[in-house]
Amino acid sequence: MLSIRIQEDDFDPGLIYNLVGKDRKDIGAKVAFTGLVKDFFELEEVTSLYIEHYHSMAKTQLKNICQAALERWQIKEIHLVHRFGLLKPGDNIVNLVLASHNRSDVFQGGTFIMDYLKSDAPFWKKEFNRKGSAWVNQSLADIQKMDSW
Amino acid sequence: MLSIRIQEDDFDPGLIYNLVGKDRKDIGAKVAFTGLVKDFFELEEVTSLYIEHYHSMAKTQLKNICQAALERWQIKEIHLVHRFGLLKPGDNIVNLVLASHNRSDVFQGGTFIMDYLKSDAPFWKKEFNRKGSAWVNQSLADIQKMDSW
Amino acid sequence: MQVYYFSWVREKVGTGQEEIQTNSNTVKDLIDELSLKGENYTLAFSNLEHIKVAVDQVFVSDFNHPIKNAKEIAFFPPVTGG
Amino acid sequence: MQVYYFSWVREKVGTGQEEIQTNSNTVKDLIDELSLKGENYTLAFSNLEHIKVAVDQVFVSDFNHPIKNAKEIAFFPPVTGG
Repeated sequence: MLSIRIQEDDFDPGLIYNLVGKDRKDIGAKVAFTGLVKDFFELEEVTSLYIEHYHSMAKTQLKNICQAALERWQIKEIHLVHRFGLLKPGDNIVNLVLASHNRSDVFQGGTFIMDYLKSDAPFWKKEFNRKGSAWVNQSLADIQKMDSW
Repeated sequence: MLSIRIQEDDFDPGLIYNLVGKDRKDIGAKVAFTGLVKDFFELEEVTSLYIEHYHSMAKTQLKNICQAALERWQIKEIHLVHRFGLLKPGDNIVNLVLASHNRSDVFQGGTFIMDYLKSDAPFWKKEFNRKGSAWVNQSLADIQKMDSW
Repeated sequence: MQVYYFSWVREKVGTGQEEIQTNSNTVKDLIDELSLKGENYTLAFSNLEHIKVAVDQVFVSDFNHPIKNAKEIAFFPPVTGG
Repeated sequence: MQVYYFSWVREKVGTGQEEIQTNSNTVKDLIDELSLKGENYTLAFSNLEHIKVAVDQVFVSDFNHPIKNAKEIAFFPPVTGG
């Protein structure tokens, strides 16, 4: 099962985590990943983070990335949510839950999806603090992580 | 922050996930892993799973494994719970939550802790079905995963 | 065709989306054509090393990629979501 | 010293824990001594390839490891938790 949502509204990572695979008896391993707004990154003392996105392409790309993971590993369920709009430090940005027979499939599948999402999904972050604002730059480390697959 | 519990009682993975790092503004990434009882493994149509453990040594070993992860990666919080006793398919066995600045630290740290736990923490599983029972054998794959670190 | 701009490319151009009638054959031709429209475009496309392109929502790494029959072209910096 | 048995080693020996007075110098000596106590012990220790040992809660891979002054020794098969 593959569920992908792109939304402005918040979500509840714990609630999603508990719902994935509920009542199934063939799930031996689940992994959740949540990306959150930090109060520092390119700027210090970040007061808010704006996430812009290219909606139609983002939906296609997230689906492609998840499909690639489903083909590569034994994964029973993938639930992915990515937010856009104006967020604050501590807010949820992205949430991924995978369920499978085995732990290595969910750990590897989860790492793979997040690595590709960071380099292939059209979302952009702009940080704001009291002094001004700055678009976040793509990190070389993120490109290398994707290329390592 | 390091929290390790070994208990017979159930726990709520979603609740734990939401509590870890709550009210912090320096957490950019969280990962949860949950291991659950499947209704098949060594046996078919498993009706229950008994988990035996060597309590004092298990506590020490889990602590050592988590400390090694804290030294190797930038991890702000580790919350680990492992159950023992008689469980049923669908029940939670083990739960791990990590929080950090970065996603690669939580994914790698989580994989590392689970790989070592599988080979170094004194817990043993016995499966029961209508026909009988069988102790679960350690898999070669699990030994290789630990050795790969 | 519809042309989209995101992130600081959008900010420099001054709009996020516009309808363009063009005879350009490739991405590069379109960029040259847009750059003539005004200083905001010239500035936005001044360093193509920092510009990613998607033709009909698919990443295109070669700026000589044809755009005939394309319905939408998007210009933006490397992505930073997640 | 306290001797612990877990999983199928416990089931074969027939007890999970016992107090042993011993003059054995090494893990191997203790296994030989225990094996003389009865068929249940002989059976439990019949194939040492499948037996792991912890001396005072630390894994010991060498069966010649000394056990003088040890407070607890545990015998069990490879672990399968998680």
